[in-house]
Amino acid sequence: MAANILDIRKNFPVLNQQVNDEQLVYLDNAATAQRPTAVTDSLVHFYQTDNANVHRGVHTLAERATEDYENARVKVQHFINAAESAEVIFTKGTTDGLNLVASTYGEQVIQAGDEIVISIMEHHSNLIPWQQLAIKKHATLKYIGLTADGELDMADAADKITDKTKIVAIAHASNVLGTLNPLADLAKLAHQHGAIIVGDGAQAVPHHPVDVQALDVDFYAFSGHKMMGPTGIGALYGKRALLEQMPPYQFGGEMIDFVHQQDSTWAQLPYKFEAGTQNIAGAVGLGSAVDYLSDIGMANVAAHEQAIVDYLLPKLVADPDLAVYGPHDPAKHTGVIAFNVKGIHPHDIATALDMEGVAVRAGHHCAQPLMTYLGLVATARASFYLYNTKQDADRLLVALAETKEFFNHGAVKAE
Amino acid sequence: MAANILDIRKNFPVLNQQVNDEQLVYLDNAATAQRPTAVTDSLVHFYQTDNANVHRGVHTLAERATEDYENARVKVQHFINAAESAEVIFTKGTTDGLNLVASTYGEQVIQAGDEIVISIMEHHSNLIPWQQLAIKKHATLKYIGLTADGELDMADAADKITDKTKIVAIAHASNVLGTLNPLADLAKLAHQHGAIIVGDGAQAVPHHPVDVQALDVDFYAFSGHKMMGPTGIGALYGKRALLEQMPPYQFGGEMIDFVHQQDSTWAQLPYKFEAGTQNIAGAVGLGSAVDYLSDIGMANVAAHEQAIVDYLLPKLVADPDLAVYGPHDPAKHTGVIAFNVKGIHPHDIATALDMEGVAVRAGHHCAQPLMTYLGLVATARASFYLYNTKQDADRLLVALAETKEFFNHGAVKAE
Amino acid sequence: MGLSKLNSLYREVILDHADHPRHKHDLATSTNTITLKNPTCGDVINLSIQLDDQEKIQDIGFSGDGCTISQSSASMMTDAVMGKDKETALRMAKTFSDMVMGTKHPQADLDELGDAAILSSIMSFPARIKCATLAWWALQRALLEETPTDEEEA
Amino acid sequence: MGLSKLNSLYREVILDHADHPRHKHDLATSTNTITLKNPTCGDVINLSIQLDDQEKIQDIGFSGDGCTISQSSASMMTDAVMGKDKETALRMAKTFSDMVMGTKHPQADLDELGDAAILSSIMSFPARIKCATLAWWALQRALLEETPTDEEEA
Ligand SMILES: Cc1ncc(COP(=O)(O)O)c(C=O)c1O
Ligand SMILES: Cc1ncc(COP(=O)(O)O)c(C=O)c1O
Repeated sequence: MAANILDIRKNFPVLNQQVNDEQLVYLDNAATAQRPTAVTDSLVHFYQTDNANVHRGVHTLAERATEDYENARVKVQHFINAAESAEVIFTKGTTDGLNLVASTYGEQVIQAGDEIVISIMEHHSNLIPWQQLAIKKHATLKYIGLTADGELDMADAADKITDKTKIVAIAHASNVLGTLNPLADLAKLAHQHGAIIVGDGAQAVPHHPVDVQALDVDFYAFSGHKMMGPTGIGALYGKRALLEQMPPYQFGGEMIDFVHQQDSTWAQLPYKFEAGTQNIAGAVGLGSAVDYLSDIGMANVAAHEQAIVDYLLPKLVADPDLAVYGPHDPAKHTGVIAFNVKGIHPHDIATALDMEGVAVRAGHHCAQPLMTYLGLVATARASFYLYNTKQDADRLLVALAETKEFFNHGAVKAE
Repeated sequence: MAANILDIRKNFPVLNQQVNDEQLVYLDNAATAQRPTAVTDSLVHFYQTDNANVHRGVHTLAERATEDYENARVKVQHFINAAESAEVIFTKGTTDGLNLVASTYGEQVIQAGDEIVISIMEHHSNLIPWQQLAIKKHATLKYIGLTADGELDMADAADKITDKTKIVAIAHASNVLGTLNPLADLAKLAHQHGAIIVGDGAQAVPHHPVDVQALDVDFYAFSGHKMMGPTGIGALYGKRALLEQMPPYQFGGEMIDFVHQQDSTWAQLPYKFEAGTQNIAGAVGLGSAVDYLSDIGMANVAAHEQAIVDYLLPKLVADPDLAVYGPHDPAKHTGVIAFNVKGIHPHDIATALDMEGVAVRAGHHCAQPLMTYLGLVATARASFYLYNTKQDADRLLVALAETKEFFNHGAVKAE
Repeated sequence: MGLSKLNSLYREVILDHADHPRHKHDLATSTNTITLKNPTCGDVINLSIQLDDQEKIQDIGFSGDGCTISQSSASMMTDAVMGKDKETALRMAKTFSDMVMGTKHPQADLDELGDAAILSSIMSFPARIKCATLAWWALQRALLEETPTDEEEA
Repeated sequence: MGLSKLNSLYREVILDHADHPRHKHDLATSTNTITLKNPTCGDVINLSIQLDDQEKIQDIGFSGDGCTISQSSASMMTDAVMGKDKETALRMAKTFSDMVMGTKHPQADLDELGDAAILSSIMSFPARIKCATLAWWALQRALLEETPTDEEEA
C-alpha cells in the first residue's frame, strides 16, 4: 500500500490543486470523499454510450442501460455480502435509506408505548427519523450513552434494549468520535428482545470491510458519495423477509405491477422501493467506486488509514492545548478525529487551517445531541481516506501549531 | 435553428453510434433525454475541482461547492421564472417531488370526504401518490376524462372540480397523448374552488418555455434527466406560503436548526426539504443543462420539435394500418407520438424498429389507467427532442414500413 | 439491413405458431386453471389443464392476448406438454426458464421441449424474455395449484 | 505562507474586540432583550437593551459564546449603537447586513458603523458571514420586539 500511494493519488485530480496558495490537504472525508477518475470516467462513458431509461425498454440502449444498472446492484451486493441483489435498494443516500425504513417498517410496527433505541452519538439522519416517528406514535425514544473514553456503553445498551424495544438504530462508525461500534453484538441483543436492528453504515462502508450477513443487521444504509461514488446515490440493504412485508415508500413509475383507477399493486423486490426514474448513472458510478475500492481491497484501505491514525492520534492527544474526542487509543479510533484547541473556536480553527490549504470541518457535525452530551457546541474534525498520507497528517500538525501561534499573539504582532 | 442542427448533434456523442449495424435514431426522449457534453463536462469539472459537501463547510472547496450548488438553484429558478430561489427544492426527480407534496401538504390538508382531482392521462407518478393518499384519508379520487380527439376535457374538469376539491394534480404535457394541457386555466378553476394545483412538468419543462408564476401553479415538479441534465436530480417548485406551512418530508442532516434528544426544529426554505447530502453534482449538471437549453432558447426548442411533428404526424395519421393516439392536428400535438400498427403487437414493433437502429418505447408508458380508458394494453411511442431531425422521422417511417412488411409476410419468405 | 436480423428471433416456426396457435381454445372441463398477466406489457394468458387420474395432461388450452413471442410460446408450450405427466411438465418448465436465462441443460432436456426449444434465441433480446416465459410460468403455477395474487388475476 | 492571509480577516481591531469585548455584561434593567442561537455552529448571544423615553439606546450589554468573529462583532455592534436612537440603530443593522452581502452603501453609512465596518472583510469568507451578522440580527429583532421562535431561544 504505502508503496503505491502516489499512484493512488494520481487517480484523484482534485487533490492536485493549490488552495490559498498552498497544496490542498483534503481532510474532510467524513463529509464527502473525492472521486477517482475511474468513477467520473464511468459516468461519462455511460452518458456517451448507453444512456437510456432502464427496465421496460425494448431498444438496445435501454437494454444496455438496464444491464449497467443491474450490474451495479450486483457489485454493491457483493461488496457488503448481501444474500441476493434484490435485497439491495438504490437510494439517494444514507438519509434517504434511513427515512425509508422509518416511514415504512417503522410506521408499520411501532405502536404507542413501544421503544425505539438509538445512541447518543447518532448523526441527525439516524436520529430525527426515529425521534419524529416516536413522537407521532407515542412511542419512547431511548438513547444509549457513552463510556468514559468515548465508546458506546454496551452495559447501557443491555439496559436500554428491552422486550418493549421494536427497533434499534445505531451508527456502525461514528462521524465524530471515530469509534467503530460492535454492531454484531448489538444485533444479537436486539434480536434476543425481538427487535430489529438498523445499521447506519455511512462512515463504515467506505473505510472497512462490511458483511451484512455476518453482522446480522436487518437494515443497513450507506451513501455513495462518502465511498468515492457520485452524489445522489446510496444503497439500503434489507432482509428479504422484512422488505417483502413492508409497504412501498414512494409511489410512481416502475414500482407497480397493476394500476387501476382506485387501487394498485406493487412490483417485486427491489423495484417496489424504487419509484420513478432512479439515479441510473449514479448507480453505475457507485458500481465503479465499488470496483475501485475492491481492487485495492477494503482491508488495505482500513490498514492504510489505521497507520495514519497510529501516527497522528498520539501526537494530538499529547498536545496539552488540544482536547481530542472519542477513544485515545489509536487501535480503537478510526480516521475520523474530532478535537478542539484551547481558547480557539473551531470555526476559527477551520478558517485558519484552510488558509494553510488544510480542509477540515468545524461545527456540530449533524450530531447536536452528542455535542450537548459532551458539553460542547462544536468541534473541529479532520477525517482521512485512502489517498491521504502521513505528510498530510504532518501538514495538519504544522498548521495547527501556526494557528495556535496566530491566535495567541502572532496576528497582533504581525500587523 | 435548422441551420445549426448538425452543430447541435455534435454536442451529443451518444447519438454518433451504430445500433444493430444501423446509425442510431434515438426516439425515446420522453423516457429520458441524452446529455450534451456541456453537462458531462460540468460533472467532471465539479468533481475534479470543487467537490466537497455543501453548507456549513468553512474550507475553500466547501465554499466553492456551496456556491456551485446554489448557483444551480438560481439557474433553475430563472428557467421556470420562480419568484425566488428558496421556492426551488432539489429533488431526485418528478416522482420524488410529487411524493413530497402528497406526503406533506397532502397529508396535512386532506381529510375524509375531501376530493382530489387528477386526469385519466396521468403518469403513475402523478396518480398513485394521490390514489394512496385518498385511500388512507378516505377521500375521493376523481378523474377528468378526455374529449373525442384525445385532449383533456375541460368541460369535465369544470364538473369534477368542486368546492370539496382540495388538490388538483395534472400533467402539464402528457407522456402518451402528446397534449399540452391548459394548466393556467385549470389553476384558475382550482383556485376558484379553494383548491391548490400541482403541475407535473416532467414532459413540459424540457420542451416548452414554462413560467410558474404565469401558470399560477402552487406546486410544479420536473426531472433533470428528461431535460438533458443528469439522472437523480430534479426540482420541485412551491409557493413560499405553502412550503412554509408544510412539515418536512425527510429528516436528517442539513434540514434542521436545533436538534434535542426528544424534539427538533426545522431550517428555513429551501433547506427544510433537503435532508441529507443532496445530489450536488447532479444539481450542478442540471444547472448546466439549463444553460444549454437557455442558450438555444426554449421557444426555438419548441419550434424545432413542432416542425418535426408538422412533418411526421400527418403521414402517420394517413397510414390506414396505424392508430395514432391523442389529437391528430399537429398544432395540438407535442413531439410525443404514441401509436399502434394493426395486427402487430407494440413490443414486436419496438423490437423490429430497434433492428433498424430506431429506438422507440413500447408498453403502457406508466399510464395503465389511460390504457384501460382507451381500451388498449400497450402502444409504441416515438418521442422527439432538439437533436432529432426530419431525417430521423423519415427513418422511422421507412422502418415502420419494413416492419409491417416483415410481419405480414416478409420474414417467412426470407427464410 | 437491420430487419434481416429479426429472422433470428422471429423464426418461421415461431411466426407460424403465432399465426396459427395450437390449443387456443377453452376446455369443456378442467382440473387446473390460471390467469396470469405480464405487468410490463399487459399481456394476458388464461390456461386450462385437464389432468387425468395419473396426473397426466389429458387436455390443455389457452386464451389471451399478447405479442408474437408470448402467443407463439403459449402455443409451443401447450404442444410440448400435451400428454405428459405433471412431473415431466414441471421439469420442462424448469428447463425452459433455465434455457432462456442462459443456464446450460443436457441436449435431451432441450429436445423434450420440441418446437419451444427454438425460443432460446430470445436470450439475445433480454427485454423480451418475459414474453417467452409467461406461458411456462402459468403452466407451472397451474400445476402446482398456486393461486395468483389478486393483482395478477385479470 | 497561508496564515498571513488570516490577517485580512482577523484584523488587529477584530482580535482586540474579541479578546477585550466591550459591553459584555448584564444590564440591571432593560426594555428589550433577546437570545439568539446560530444553528450552524451553536453560537449564542443574549442581548439586553435599555431604551429611554425617546427610544434612544441608553445602555446595551451582551453575553454568550462564540467564535472570534461573532464575539468581536457583538462587541463592535454594541459600541456602535450605544447612544443611538432606535431608528438609527435599525438603519445601521441594515447597512451592516447589506455590507457583508456585498451590496454597496454610501461611505457615510459605513462610517456610522465605526469599527464594525472593518468586518466587510468577511465577504471573502462566505462561510463566516453568519458569525458576523448574528449580533446585528439580534439587535434588529430585539428593537423590533420580535420574539424568537422557541427554537432560537437558548
Ligand atoms: C408525465 C410524467 N410524469 C412523471 C414522470 C416521472 O418522472 P421521473 O421518472 O423522472 O420521476 C414522467 C416520466 O416518465 C412523465 O412522463
Ligand atoms: C454517521 C452518518 N450517518 C448518516 C449520514 C448522512 O449521510 P448522507 O448525508 O449522505 O445522507 C452521515 C453523513 O454525514 C454520517 O456521517
